[in-house]
Amino acid sequence: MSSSLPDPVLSVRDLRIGIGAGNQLLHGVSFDILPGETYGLVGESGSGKSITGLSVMGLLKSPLAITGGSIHFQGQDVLQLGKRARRRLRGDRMAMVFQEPMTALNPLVTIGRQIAEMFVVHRGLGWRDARHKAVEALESVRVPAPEERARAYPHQLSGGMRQRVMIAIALACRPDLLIADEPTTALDVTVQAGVLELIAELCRAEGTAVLLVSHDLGVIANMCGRVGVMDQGRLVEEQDTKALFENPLHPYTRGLLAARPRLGSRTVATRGRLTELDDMVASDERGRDVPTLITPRSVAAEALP
Amino acid sequence: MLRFIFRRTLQMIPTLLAVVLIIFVIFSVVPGSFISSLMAEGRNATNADVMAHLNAQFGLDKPWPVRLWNYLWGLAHFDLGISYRTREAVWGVIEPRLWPSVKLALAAMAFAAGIGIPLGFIAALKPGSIFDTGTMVVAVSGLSLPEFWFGLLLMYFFALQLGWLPSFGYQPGSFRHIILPAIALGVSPMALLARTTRAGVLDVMNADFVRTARAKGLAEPRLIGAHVTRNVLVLILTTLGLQIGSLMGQAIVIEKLFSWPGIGSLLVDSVSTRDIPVVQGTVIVIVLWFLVINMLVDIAYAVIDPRIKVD
Amino acid sequence: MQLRFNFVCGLTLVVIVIMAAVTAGWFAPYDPILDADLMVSETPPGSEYFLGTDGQGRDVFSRILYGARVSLTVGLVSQLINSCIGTALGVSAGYFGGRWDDLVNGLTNVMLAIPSLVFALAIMAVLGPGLPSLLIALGLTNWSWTCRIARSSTLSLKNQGFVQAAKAAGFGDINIMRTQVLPNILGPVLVIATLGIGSAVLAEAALSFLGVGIRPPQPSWGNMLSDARELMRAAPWAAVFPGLAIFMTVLGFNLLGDGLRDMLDPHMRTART
Amino acid sequence: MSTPLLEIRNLDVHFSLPRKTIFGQKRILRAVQGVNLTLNEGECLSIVGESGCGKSTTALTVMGLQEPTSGEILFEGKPITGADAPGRKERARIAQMVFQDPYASLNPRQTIGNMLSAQLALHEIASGSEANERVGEMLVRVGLLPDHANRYPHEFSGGQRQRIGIARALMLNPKILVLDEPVSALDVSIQAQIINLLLDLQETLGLSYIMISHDLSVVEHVSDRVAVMYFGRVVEEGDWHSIFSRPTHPYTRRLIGSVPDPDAILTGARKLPPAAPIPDAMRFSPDLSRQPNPDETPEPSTLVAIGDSHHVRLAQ
Amino acid sequence: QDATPKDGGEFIFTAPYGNSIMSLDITASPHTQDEIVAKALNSSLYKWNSESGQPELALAESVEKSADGKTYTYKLREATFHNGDSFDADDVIWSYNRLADPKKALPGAEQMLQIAGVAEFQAGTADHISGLKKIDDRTIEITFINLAEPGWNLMSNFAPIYSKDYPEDQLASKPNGLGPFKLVNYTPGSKVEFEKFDDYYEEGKPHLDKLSIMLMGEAAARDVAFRNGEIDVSVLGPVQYEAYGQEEALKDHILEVAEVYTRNVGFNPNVEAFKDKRVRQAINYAIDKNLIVEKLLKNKAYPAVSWLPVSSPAFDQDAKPYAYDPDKAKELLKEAGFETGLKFSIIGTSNESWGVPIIEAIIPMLARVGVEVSAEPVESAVLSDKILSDNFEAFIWSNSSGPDPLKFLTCFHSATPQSACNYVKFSNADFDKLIEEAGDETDAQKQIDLLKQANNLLQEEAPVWFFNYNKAVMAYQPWVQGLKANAMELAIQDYEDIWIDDSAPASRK
Ligand SMILES: Nc1ncnc2c1ncn2[C@@H]1O[C@H](COP(=O)(O)OP(=O)(O)OP(=O)(O)O)[C@@H](O)[C@H]1O
Ligand SMILES: Nc1ncnc2c1ncn2[C@@H]1O[C@H](COP(=O)(O)OP(=O)(O)OP(=O)(O)O)[C@@H](O)[C@H]1O
Ligand SMILES: [Mg+2]
Ligand SMILES: [Mg+2]
Repeated sequence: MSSSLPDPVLSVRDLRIGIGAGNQLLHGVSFDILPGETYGLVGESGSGKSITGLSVMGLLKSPLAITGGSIHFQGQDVLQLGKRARRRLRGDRMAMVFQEPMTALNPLVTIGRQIAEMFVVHRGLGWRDARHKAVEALESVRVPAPEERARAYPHQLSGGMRQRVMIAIALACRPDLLIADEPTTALDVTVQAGVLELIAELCRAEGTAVLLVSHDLGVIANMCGRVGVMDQGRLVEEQDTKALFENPLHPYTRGLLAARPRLGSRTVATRGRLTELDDMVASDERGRDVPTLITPRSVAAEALP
Repeated sequence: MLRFIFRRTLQMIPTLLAVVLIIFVIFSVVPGSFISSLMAEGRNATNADVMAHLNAQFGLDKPWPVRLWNYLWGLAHFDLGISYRTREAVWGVIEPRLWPSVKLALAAMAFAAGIGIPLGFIAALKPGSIFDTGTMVVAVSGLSLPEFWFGLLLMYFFALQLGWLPSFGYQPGSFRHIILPAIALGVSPMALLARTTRAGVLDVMNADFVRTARAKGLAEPRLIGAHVTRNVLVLILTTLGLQIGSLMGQAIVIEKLFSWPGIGSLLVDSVSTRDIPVVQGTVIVIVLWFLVINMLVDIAYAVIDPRIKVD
Repeated sequence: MQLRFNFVCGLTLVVIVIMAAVTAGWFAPYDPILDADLMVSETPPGSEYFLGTDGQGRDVFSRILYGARVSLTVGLVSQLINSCIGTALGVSAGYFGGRWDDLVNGLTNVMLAIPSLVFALAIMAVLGPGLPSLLIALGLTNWSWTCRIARSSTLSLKNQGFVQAAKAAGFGDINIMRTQVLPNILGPVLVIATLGIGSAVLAEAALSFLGVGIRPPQPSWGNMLSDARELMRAAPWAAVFPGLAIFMTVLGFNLLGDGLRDMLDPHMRTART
Repeated sequence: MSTPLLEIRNLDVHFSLPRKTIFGQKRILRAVQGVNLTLNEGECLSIVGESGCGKSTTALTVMGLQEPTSGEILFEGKPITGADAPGRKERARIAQMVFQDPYASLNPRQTIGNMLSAQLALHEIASGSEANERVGEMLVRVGLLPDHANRYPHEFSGGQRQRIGIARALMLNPKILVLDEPVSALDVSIQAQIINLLLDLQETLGLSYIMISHDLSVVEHVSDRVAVMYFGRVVEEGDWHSIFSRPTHPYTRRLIGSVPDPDAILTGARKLPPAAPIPDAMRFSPDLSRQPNPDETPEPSTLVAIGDSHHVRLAQ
Repeated sequence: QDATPKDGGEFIFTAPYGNSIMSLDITASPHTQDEIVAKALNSSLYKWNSESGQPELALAESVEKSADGKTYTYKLREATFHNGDSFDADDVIWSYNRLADPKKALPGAEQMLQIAGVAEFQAGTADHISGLKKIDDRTIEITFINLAEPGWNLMSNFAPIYSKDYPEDQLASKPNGLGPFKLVNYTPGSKVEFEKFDDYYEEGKPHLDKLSIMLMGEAAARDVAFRNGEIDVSVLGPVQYEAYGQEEALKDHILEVAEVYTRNVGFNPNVEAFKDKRVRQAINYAIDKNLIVEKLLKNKAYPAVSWLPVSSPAFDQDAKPYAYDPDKAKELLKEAGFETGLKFSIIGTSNESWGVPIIEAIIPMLARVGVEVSAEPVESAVLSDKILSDNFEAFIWSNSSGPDPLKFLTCFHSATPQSACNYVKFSNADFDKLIEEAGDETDAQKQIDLLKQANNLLQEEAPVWFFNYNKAVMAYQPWVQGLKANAMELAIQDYEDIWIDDSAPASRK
């Protein structure tokens, strides 16, 4: 490992989210994302993945509120920023793609305009120029016939296409951080593969860091260098992807890996039971941190002589 | 487009037929007749023999199936019949009232939309707050004041106390004359619109694409202007259409109060004098207006909402 | 579920009005009909007559209390009839679709298009004046909104798994409508009903204005208002107080409706702690 | 060969689409076109395919919840569609369905117990305390507690709801269980529970399943036979092993190839098994690279056997 | 004030009754609202002189009566119709033939019945009215069937003279008459605008350049408009009557007149109790009508003594009304056997002066003598329908009762059918005899005496509760001159005599 480990794009420390004081949903989550890195966040439904992503963007809706911790984006404590400054970051420096491509786009506005809006708002372009840029953006997410498509309304596109449009919007201003919250869960497997590939490719090209939220271990394995596993509001484990799959440390992670039927694992002779999570993880173990949390910093520190 | 209008126009026929039938049935059991209404003033100016002749002249001595058939037959030839009261063609009685009525309905709606929609927006942006409730109280007070009283209060205040506006009357080109009746007529749709808008905005603000717009870094005014408003409009449009559509027939009390030459007052007058052909004709006109407005609303949907699906 | 401010306000107002109606007999200092003394007509509010007297020399306060009975009965019962008709037609139309749906839809359009006041007027003329006719007249003419809502809710419900499952389990259509669809559209229907109560109270006033409402001298807020319309200057209290009563009631039911809407709105419901 | 439990013959289901614009022409969507499928006793038949290819429509037609446009469905050799179809009640004993979305498939205003015992009462199987007893048994069978009968749906988690859905489907002892994406809305951890439950039930009750899914790893795990649907038609069909070991139709291959499988990714490149050879002078159809168009009639093609109980759709 | 009329200016009048105008062709409609308009457009052979209380010649310069008193020879005036046609004897004949034509069924037909030959014409046995004879263009001879003064009928606004050459189907939309004003614009339901007709037959009239009639049925709206100076005349309701009378600025410009309407509650003798005169009298005693008139009508009415109104020539100044005497009422009821248990309902419209509010006021009064009354509000069309079809227990109504006393007392003759005007089916031999004698009496004073007796007998018999005679009240702007206290109907004014003086605001000059 190199000693000149770059400064993280995003550094979340001890993030706590709750409804009021009494009801904590996130109990101190910490992680870093390095420039150009794709960081995965997996976990069961309701474990707090989405609200983590939303809080980075500053899109938490009342009654949810950040109750503690800090979020540093490119060294800047975004929680201390004013509303306006925060808004300027959004869409420009950090962007987000949501799960549901069906409803995430305004049904009454052409997609061209929805993309162009990014350039108008963040780059101060006129609508005309912005439109040209929007067509380029569409082209870059491999939408065929972008000129024509720009005039289409969301309902005229398939789910995969719409998700591409979402990605075009998110990446329009070449952000430094892309938060993708289950970007492909609503899509077909065949379509999903294409979309994921696209995200990976574009971000690699621009050096964009990605926070990929998913509960699909396959997707995570496909995309990410490092993975954090969330369970019941805590980050219970963090490892390099490969290491995680080979040597899951936390019982919950182990359970998760075991519960999934794997393609090609069935033989003609056997059809065994799948491992259920409850068999693997005692309920009092759920949501607890493992004693040693492996972070890139500590990896870096270990690597030093 | 033309084909759509054609289809919708054809679809109006059964509705109109139902309306004619309903009115016919109701008024064949309603007590009191055109004849008795002529004698209602107690002036003894009418004579029973003459009235019997009248009955015959209007075919009222025939059995009801014949009358209904005659009416429908006339209707098929775009003939609304002869008014019992004026003995003119019904269309001639209705026609001069049409434009003032349309004007009043549109003006009332303009007022209702102009006040109600912003009010609804304001209330929805901070739902549940005292401010929201306050706005709704204002809106609802419009809804709970009998329009007669509201009209009178307006007259007293704006015409008599302030002397700003004429208190009554209709002048074809005059904007000033339409203001007070339009407000009086518009309060209740205004309240309704405020409420619909509030609900609509609340719905839209919860939509996923609004979150997307926020993630795009849009400032609140742009967010509302570019993304919320249009979508809310789709929701509001139905209410708006229904209101404009039914306003024409609802302006009864207001038209009377402000001496406005509209369809509504013609309708009650015809009901109270049992001038059935005019009642029929007026109701047909009102229903047609309603249907046409609804058709226009559907077209507007198609313009605003590219997803439009009818049927 | 968190109680909303408007819901609480609405509920309070409605409860006050209902209490007034129920306890009118105990609290009203005068008989609303027979304690009419023309000698004291148009007396301003004071110690003798708490809210003054009307043109006939009757105690406005007592009449408002008794009037609450009529106005509430009109509001509640006619709206109940409306809700029943509207729900029955709307649910069946949405559920069965096809011809029946077309028919109900057409009828709904007709009812929306024909001015309901004229309809009510005609029905009143047929049935003669009085409370029962009023209830029928208002009950038969305002169901179209309920019907529309019930229909569209049913349309969205009928393809949901649980309705399909009930069909698959062999349940009859009537049974499904009753046990699966109806309980799930009760919310919106209820909200419309609370709003409709307010408009029924007003419709009664409008009919009184046209002289075919409740049978006078029985007091209702509507006929109190229309009786007092010439007294706007001479005895404003005779109009202002019944007007205020209508306002409070309509406001109450509207706020209640709004509050119910908010509380039934799933997005708002996440606000619970 | 004995008569199969269920036979779908030449099933066509068409929908009339809303006009493209309000001024436009009426359009017809051929959701299901000429589907032939058989289900044998005790077997699990899976239907896979991309979203909108007609899987659910086929399932609903089997359930009698959707009228077929043409074609027929036979149960134990007797038609259950068309003119002399059995009544709703009778049909309920033949097949039951578990719906895709566990949240929408339970009436939020009815307790679980009421829902289940109403079915028993309707079919005059049991009533009163006997019914309650049976409901309790059924709940236990699907891994819940008898006490749960008094709860409303919102008091259950997604996995529990899906169990309730299964309990409801089993209540009337149907011969066939139609499972429309039974696990796709569920978490990985809960998926395992449900799949295990289904396998157990198949063993203990001898049920036959028609399962719809697009998750191929699940399909592989539970099915006996697999039918791949594409754009309203069956394009490949065969026993599970042939399909997964020799996926032949390009669409099937693409489907299997796109499943993100951690092991495959981590252990290196994915090896898609080779396709079976297809007869000369035949080719695949339709063109997979473009959006299917509901307005046009596809070119004629037939299912051709390419192995033991392995068919693939080919055109001349 | 200078009493010589000044020409020019605009006058804004109001038509104060609820309904819209029905038709600009007055012959098609029997409504007061339409007469208000017709009065500007049309002239009849006679017109009503409200000062003398008698009909006088209008379109005729002079008349000669034949020896038998049945044939009148009229010398017609020079006059021009609005469309420029000149007026001659043929127009009269054509107009009267048209009115009497049974196929047309015009309400004005009633005014023609007195002309000889109308009966045959209506029966279809004659193709024209034999009693109408043209002598020359300017002279016409009319024969009547009886001795009654023809002016009463021929002055009617419902019997105007139309031009024979004018297309009949245009009368409603483009009226053409001999009246002082020409139609400029008609906005149905809102207003009618006229301009001066320069060729009006009366020299130097009309004075006004423009006349507008606003249709304003709501008293409260008229009140605002009048105070705001938007209208020149407002017919007042009771409340405004009281208020205007107390306001310095308004009280000097109020015109009141005793109109010829009698408001009453009619008892249907089908109700057993009402067959007993004592019950009917008891009700008259039990109600304090003075109090009602004072409190509810704000004195905008004259408590009724009997049927004929105060302005009637046969009104008996010495007659006393029923006193308010509940004890007497109780006594009478007891005698009649209705000490308790008398119960009936009164149908009425929502009219404030003779409708449901009055019933509301008498309910507690009658309750005090043990009579239970309920109110049954109905629309006016239903009211007349129910009365004419004998479907009521009691009604409250306002009926014409003048100016011709004989005509209106004849209503109570037992031979008059209920559907004509004997609504309470009054039948009394003594009364019939008095009326018959009065009809045959040629001496005016003796006739009046007989009618007085009949009128007093009617009060004694009390077929109705005599409530009040209408007092019509009109407030006018100070610049309006020439309004007349028309007892027939205050809202029907001779527009040609009205003028605007110098104090008028600029907008009216
Ligand atoms: N608006 C809200 N009000 C109250 N609780 C909320 C709200 N939004 C989320 N939560 C709670 O916060 C927790 C974390 O939610 P989050 O959406 O982050 O889960 P997730 O890991 O993204 O799950 P999924 O995979 O289902 O998207 C959950 O327990 C959820 O119930
Ligand atoms: N009632 C209906 N009316 C019109 N079109 C319908 C109807 N039901 C289904 N469709 C259409 O028929 C086609 C097949 O639908 P179906 O639900 O069977 O697909 P599916 O394979 O189950 O898809 P998914 O995986 O998304 O559930 C789709 O294009 C769908 O839009
Ligand atoms: Mg999430
Ligand atoms: Mg499906």
